[in-house]
Order: sequence, then C-alpha cells, then structure tokens
Amino acid sequence: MENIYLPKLAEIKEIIQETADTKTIRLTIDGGGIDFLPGQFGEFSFMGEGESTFGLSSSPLRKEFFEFSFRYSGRATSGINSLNQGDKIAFRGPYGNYFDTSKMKGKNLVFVGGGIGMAPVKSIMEYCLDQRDDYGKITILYGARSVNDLLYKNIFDEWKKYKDTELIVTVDPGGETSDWTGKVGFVPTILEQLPLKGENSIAIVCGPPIMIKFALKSLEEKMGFDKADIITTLENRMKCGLGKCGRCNVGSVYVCKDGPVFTAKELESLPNDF
Amino acid sequence: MANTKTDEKLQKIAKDLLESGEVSLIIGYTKGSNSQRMRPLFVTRTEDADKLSFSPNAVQDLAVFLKKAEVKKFGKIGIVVKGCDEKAVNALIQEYQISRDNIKIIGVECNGVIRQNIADKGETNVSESTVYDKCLICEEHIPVLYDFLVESEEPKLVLSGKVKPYSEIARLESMSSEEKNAFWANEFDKCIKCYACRQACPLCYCSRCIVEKNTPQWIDTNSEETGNAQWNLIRAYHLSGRCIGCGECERACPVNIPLMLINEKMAIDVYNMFGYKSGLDINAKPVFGVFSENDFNDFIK
Amino acid sequence: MEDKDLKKENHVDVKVAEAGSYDPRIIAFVCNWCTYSGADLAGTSRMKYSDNVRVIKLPCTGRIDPLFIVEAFKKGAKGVLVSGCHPGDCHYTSGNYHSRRKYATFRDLLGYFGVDLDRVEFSWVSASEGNKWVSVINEFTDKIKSMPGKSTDIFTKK
Amino acid sequence: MEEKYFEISGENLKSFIERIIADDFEVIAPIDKDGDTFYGKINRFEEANLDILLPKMSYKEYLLPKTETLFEYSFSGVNTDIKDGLESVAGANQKRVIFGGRPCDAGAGPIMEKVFNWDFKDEFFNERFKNLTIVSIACEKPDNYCFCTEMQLSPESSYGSDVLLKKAGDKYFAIVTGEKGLNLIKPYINLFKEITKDKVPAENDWKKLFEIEKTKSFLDKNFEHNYFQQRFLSCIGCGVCTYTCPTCHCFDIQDEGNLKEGRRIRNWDSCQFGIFTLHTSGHNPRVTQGDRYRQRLMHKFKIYSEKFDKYLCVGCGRCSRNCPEDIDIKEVAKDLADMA
Repeated sequence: MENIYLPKLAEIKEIIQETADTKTIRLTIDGGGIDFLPGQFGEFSFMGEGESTFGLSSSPLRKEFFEFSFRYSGRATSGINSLNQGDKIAFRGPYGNYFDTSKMKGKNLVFVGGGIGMAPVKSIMEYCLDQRDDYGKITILYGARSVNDLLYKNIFDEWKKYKDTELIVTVDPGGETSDWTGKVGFVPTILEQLPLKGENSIAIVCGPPIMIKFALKSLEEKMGFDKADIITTLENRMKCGLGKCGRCNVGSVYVCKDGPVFTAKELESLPNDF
Repeated sequence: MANTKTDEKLQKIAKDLLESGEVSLIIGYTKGSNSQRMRPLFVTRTEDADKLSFSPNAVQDLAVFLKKAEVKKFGKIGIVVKGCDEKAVNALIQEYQISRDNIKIIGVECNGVIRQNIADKGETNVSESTVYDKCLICEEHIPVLYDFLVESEEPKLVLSGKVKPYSEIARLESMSSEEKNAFWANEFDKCIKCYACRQACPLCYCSRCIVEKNTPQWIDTNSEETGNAQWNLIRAYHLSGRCIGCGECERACPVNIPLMLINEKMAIDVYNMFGYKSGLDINAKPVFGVFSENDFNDFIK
Repeated sequence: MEDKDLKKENHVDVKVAEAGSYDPRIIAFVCNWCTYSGADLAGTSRMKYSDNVRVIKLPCTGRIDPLFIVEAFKKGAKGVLVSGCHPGDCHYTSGNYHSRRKYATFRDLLGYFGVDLDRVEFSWVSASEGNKWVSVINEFTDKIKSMPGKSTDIFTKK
Repeated sequence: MEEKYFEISGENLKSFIERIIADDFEVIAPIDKDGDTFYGKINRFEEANLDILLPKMSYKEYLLPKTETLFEYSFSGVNTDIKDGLESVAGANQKRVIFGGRPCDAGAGPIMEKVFNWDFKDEFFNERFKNLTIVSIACEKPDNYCFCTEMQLSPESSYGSDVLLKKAGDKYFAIVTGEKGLNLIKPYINLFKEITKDKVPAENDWKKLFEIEKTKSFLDKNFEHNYFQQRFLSCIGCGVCTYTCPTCHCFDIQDEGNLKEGRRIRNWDSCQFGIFTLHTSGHNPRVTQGDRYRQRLMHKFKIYSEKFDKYLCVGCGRCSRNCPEDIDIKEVAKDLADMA
C-alpha cells in the first residue's frame, strides 16, 4: 500500500539567484537526477510551509541533477526560499504529460517564453539543444518585464553556442536599462517581426495568460502556424498533482493529469476556464 | 398563491423605482422552492417586479448581496429589508462599504420570521415559539431607516415572556471556565470550516479573509479542535460591536453551531461597556473607530 | 534576525527543568515607547525579574492585534501580557485608547469561551516605571506558575 | 457473489443492531441532535431516527474526513523523519457500520471511488471505503428536493449498499448485495429468513421530472450562457452545498508545524470559494459566483460523467435543502434540461 502524498527528500546542490525574487534550485535524489520527460512538473515543499507546483526546468537528458525555478511570493515559496545549499527539499513527482518530441524531430522549432514561463520552455528547449542534430533551425524568443526580471542570464551564451540557433531577448517597453543591447517590446510584438513561417515548424509557448493569448494569435494569423503545431503548457492552480483534488480541471480535463502540455488545437476545444 | 396587499405595495414601489430609473436593480424576495420558503430575487426589468413578495418565511438578510462585486456593478440598487436586515445596511453605510445615495431602502414591517427548519416541517404559525430568538428581542419591527415603508398585515407578535430568548447566554455566563470551555469545545468540534457563517454575514465583506491569509498562517487550516476554535474566536471578535444580530450565520451553519449565542453576548457586552448598538444610526462612528478617555479600564493593571 | 530564525524562536517549549519545577513560557507584547523603555530601565537599573518572560516589542499597543495573543497560546505560551503607555501618554496620541476598547472586548470573548482570564494580563507601564514592570512580571509569573497543568485554553491540542 | 434475499422482522432488526453493537461494531446512524438530524454513533437501537428522510449532513466524513493527516514530519539535526499517515488509517475501524442511511448516500461511495482510483490510487480513501459496511433503508416517500431517480438511482436502489432494507409493514426485506454484507449478517443469520427473489416486492415505477442527459447536453454547448451569471446572483458562495454533498470530494493540502515538527493534512475544500482557483499571479479563471456555481454543475453533470461514466451526484437534494438562499439544484438541472 503506497501513500501517494508522501514526498521524497531531495538535496539542494546549487542555488542560482536569477533575479531579486527568483531562484533556480538544482537538486539530486540519492546523488543523481530523476527520470522525467520535458514538460512534466513536480510538487516541491519545505515541510511546514506547504507544497507548491513547479515545472521541471532542466533537460531530462542531463541525468546528474534536476532543476526548477520559482518566484518568491507566498508561504510555500518563502519556505523554499529560506533553504540553503545542502538542505533537503521535499519533492513529489514527476507528474503530468509531456512534450511529444517525436512530432518535433526534423522540424524548425520556435520557443517563446515570457517571464517565469520560460522555466518549462527551458526544459524542452535544452532537451532539443542536447540533441541538436535531430532538429531544424531553432529560434528562442524570451521576454520579461524588465532587464532585472530576466531569468537564466548566465546561460544565454551557452544557448547561443549551438549551431543554427538564434536567441532573441526582449524586455517590455520601459523595462530596459541604458546598457541594454537586446530588443524592447512585448513578446507578441517582437514575435511578429521575426521571419518565421508555419511550414515544417513547431512553436512552443509559455508565459502569462495574456501573452499566450496574443502570441497564439500572432503565430496562427500572421505566420500561418497550424493550431496543432503550437504547443503550450497551462499553469493552473494545483494541489495534489494526482487528479484527485479537483482544483485544476478545465472542462473534462484535469490539467495535472491530462496536461499541463496542450496544443493550441486542444486548448480551443476547452471552455474558457483557465 | 395570490398576491397579498404587502406584495402589491412592494411590486408597485419596485416598478416605480425601475421605471423612473432611480435604481437599476431591486433585490427582494420571491416565492421559493416550497410553499414555506422564500428566496432572493433580483429584478432589473419592470415586468419581473410582479414576482416580488414578502411573508414570515422571508428569512434571508438580503443586505448580504450588497457586498458582492457582481451586485455592486449595478450601481444604484433598491433593497427590500426587514428591520434587522436594515441595520446591516446602516452598518455597511457607516463603514463606507456602500453609499447612502446609491441605495433605496424599501423597508417592510416585520412581526417575526418563522425558523426555517420548522417551517420546512410545515409550521405556518407565527408565534413566540416558532420565530427566531432575534425576533423576540427585536426593537425594530419597523426599520429605523427607510425610503419606502410597507406596513405589515400580520398581527403583532405576542410575547408572553414564557420563551426566554438567548437564555443559554445567562446559563453559560454562570459556568466555570472549564465548563464553558467544554461547552464550546463540543460545539466547535462539529465545525467543518465551510465558512458559511462568514459568507452569509452581510458585514463579513473583507476581500481577503484572515483565514485566507497565510503569510503568516494566523488561523490553523485544520477543522479539528485547534483550527476550529481559532476560527470561531476570530470570527466572533471581528464581528464584536459590529454584528447587527440578523442571525444569518447561525441559519447558514450546516452543523448547527449556536453562533448567535456568541454574537448576541458580544453585542450585549459591547453595549454595557461602551453604550453602543450596531446599525442604528448611519451617522454614528463604529464603536472601534472611536474611544473615550473614560472607557472601561478595570482589567488593566 | 532572519525570518527563519524567527520561526525557530517562535516555537515555545514548556521546559521542565527539573522534576517538580514548572517553567512556563510567558510572552509579553509591549509598546516601543513606554513599556519597552520601562523594561529597559529595569534592566539598566539591574533589577531582577522572572526569566520566563519573552518580550516582543511593537510600535504601539494599537499594533498588538488580538491575533498575536491567540498565536502565542497556539505556540504553547502559558500566559500572555500586553503592556503599553498609560492613557494620555501614547506616542501616537490615541493608540492605547483604541487598543483598550479592543482588549476589553477580546478579553470578554476569551472569558466566554472558557479561557482562564488569569492567563491574559494587561498593564500600563511607563518609561519611568521600571519598578512597576518588575512587579507586574513577577506577580504574573507567580500566578501562572501557581496553576500548572490547569490549561483551559482552547487553542492547543489536548 | 449473487444477490441474496432475506426477510427480517422489525424486532429482529432491533436485536441485530443491538447485537452488533455488543460485538464492538461502531454503528453510525441518523440521530436527533441540535434541533436537526445528523449521522452519529449510536449505543442503543432506539437512538437511531429511522423515520427521517435524510440527515442534514452526509456521512462523507467517514470516507474522506474533514481533516486527514497525510504524514507527520520531524526534523532532528540534518535528518528528516517522516511518519506515514496511512499507518494509522490502515486496518482501523474495520468494524464500522453505517445503518439507516438512504440509497442516495450509499450510492456516493462507489461514485467517489472512481476519482480516487483512476490512475494514482488514494489508499486513504480506499482503506476507509473497504472497511465500511453500509446497511441502508429504502425510501418510501422522497420529498420535493429528492431527484435520485433522475440521477440513475432510485429510492429503492441497492447500488452502493451492502445490505438494503425495504420496509413492508412491521417487517423488512433485506437485499444483500455482496460478500461484505453477507459477512456482516452471517454471525446473526438466525435473525434473518432467506427467501427467493420473487418474494421481494418489485420496485415502484418512480417518475422522472427531467432527463439528466438533456441537462448534460445543455452544459456541453453553453459554457458561456448568460443563465449562470443571472441565476446565481443569489449565490453567496457559502459552500454549504459542497460541504453537505455526499459526492463533493475536492480537497486542499496544507502544512501545519514549525521547524521542529509538524504534519501535512488535507482538508475539505470547495469550488465555491473565490480563492479556490486563484493563481499566485493574481489571475483567477473563475471570478464571479456564477462562474463558480457553473463549475459545480459542470463537475456534477458533465465533467465527471465524461471522465468516469457516472454523474457526480446522487440526487439527495441536500444542497437544495441546506442552501441559505434557497437555490434548488433540481430546479436548476430541470431548467437546463428544458433549455437544451
């Protein structure tokens, strides 16, 4: 008999302070990573302060550890925020479905991330970068409110090193600094300026609901992406992650079990309840 | 069922208000799911005003809807209120939750409402043994403030004095702390933390309740003895000196916790200590918004 | 103090130092301007008072929400003291007047729920009343110590 | 096991209950309390109120307690010790009997079992469900709020009951639906008289007021319909409907504790609360009470049946009877069916 709510203890190997209120935490269980697929999520907690749901943000192919990124905002995250390297964090997972990478093989890929929504994108993106030869051209568009809100700044150069891979970073108007060399503009606006075509391409989009809404529109209407070729991940409020607690359902879909990864086509068939 | 004179008067007032554009919504009562129940009705079109009605089964305090964002959107609102409910409207005005200018108060004279659980079993008689305790101590059968008044056709409530309202309060006061504690522990043990008491209360209007705040977690989330006692204590405290005694919390409670024993006790004590009764005067300052240099000081060293 | 350390500190244990001796934890919420200065004066004057008390300083008694009292009981305190400026002396003019109303009501409610009112104490202690602070603390501690095991507060698990 | 049929006199039923109590069974039955009727433990047969249609609350808490400890933790130095909450649930209360509930309440168990087992197995629920023996009594007179017939059950349905009693004058017919029921009555079998199926009176022809499939087909197509916002203006979001519902099972997971020790618990929760779906970012998919009541209808009459082939409602009508603002779900479901 197994208690499905019982977490495992993972050790914090490294904490990367991404922005003033965002951290990436690198974990190991029994000295190594865990088996998961890009797009899946886990339940993380510092016991006594409650669980929180975060997408796993590292590439599943990098077996020696796994990562997640979070923003310090409430009770559970303040608990996790207080932990140091070497401390233990409680983890359940991985849960949920994942990006169907077989469909993406050989195609051009567009990754669009906004703010902390870059975390799940990073997982699938690094997964593809790790197997760079299997895919066509890769375009990464990442935007945040301001320069100070950009995550993963320390690994931008690493992403750019791969062949035929372009990284475009943008910040919202007003969020730029005097030495900012990237783009300025909202993600959907910048997206429309890129020379992208829907043929033989797959777009992966994650960010705040408003960004997703407009980015999907740009991809479909301006660039001719097929709805089935746009993939996004929903970030509904969750508690159990196991399809029991009833919090995340949208239509007859439990986001924690049937999601969080959906194509724009699938989203279209769901009621507007997310 | 045919319209009573009260119903006709209500409908006329509502129609006039809607037609003249003085209000865009009337909140009133209409016949409910059985002959012994009334339910809230939201009238925006004059033709629906014919459904308005009133009876001794109109137990709900409609002032509770004034705190809802969806209802506030309507702007100018007319509301049908009994004397007790009207005090809630006053308290909301006093606490700047609604503006007197945006509200048309349609007061109905009320001679007591029948307790819902016995009405459901078929009780139709309005008497001192069938109405709520709040009706027995009611001093506002005619609302203290109104724009329109609909007089009652019901006979006045006859009080023989045999039924003692809230008699449990005196019994509780005479108990030792251990006995009181045991009494409330037993009551709170039933609590399932559905927060219906909060939702049904016209004066619990915080956009984020203290139980929903978790940094720090003031009230334990469990619905066992600890969490339940904390919740019920803080709920009662936040309503002390504010509760107008409509009894909606107790009526909504699915596990029958006698919440009015707490609210009423606090209302009595606040009156004794500070001479203040809630909801009687829209120009009065709320009791905890002011102070007197001569306030009760005996408990402080 | 870091958030994390604060939490550690918050966990109040009932220490049983030796068999037979009862060492209850008492929490005192005091205002910054009067009582805290009074306690400070007691300290600098080398007056001795019971070490069962943990003092938590807040700007004003007006800031001491009754929730704090519940929180202290919840975390295992056996007695709670709230102390501030004398009427008329409030640094913010009227914070203590407002809180007096609140505490009178809250204390009443606690009593109605069967919390032993001997466990909750209120006092006015000014910056010059080091002596009063010492006597308030010592008397309160003696009172709490005299009722070991008799816990009627309803905030902790039985 | 095939169904077995028995006859038992009123007097023997009384001795049956009293003997199982004497044999250390915990018997939960409707008892009069606080001016209403609730499920509670009985020590004597007479304490049970078998005339009442339905107690105010369902007996859901014996399957899904209002607060349940999932595990306890303690920190000692760098180590974390975890005590599995299942240990205290497993094997506990094997001798618990719900007596005198109605077919609607009994139907809730197997319906909820589906969500707790569709992929991950929730052993907390399973253990409690496994250990609960349900002896229900068929209804003779459903009231205006009842709609079990519309919900694919009936006042005489044996779905979910281990033993269903049907009153006939001063005796009862007992339908034993499976091993669990048979095991309960076996030691006291001399109180029962086995009969053949044809001796049990046939079910009445209960009339339906509306077709629930029609309600569903309305919900399928009309997510944005104005009806929800208008009709549920009168909803105050108290959640009494969900808390008294025998099938509502949504829960919240919370931690209680400090840096030394504590526990993770799950509490009942309700889709009627504004913060139920509130995201950290401030975004809330269900802003109005209309959105939230619609979700309850959707979950009951559409979502659950699409996922698990059963409607998440047994038609007990508690949500209607207990609603402080008199929202009658039967009336609403019929409205929707009529609009389809």
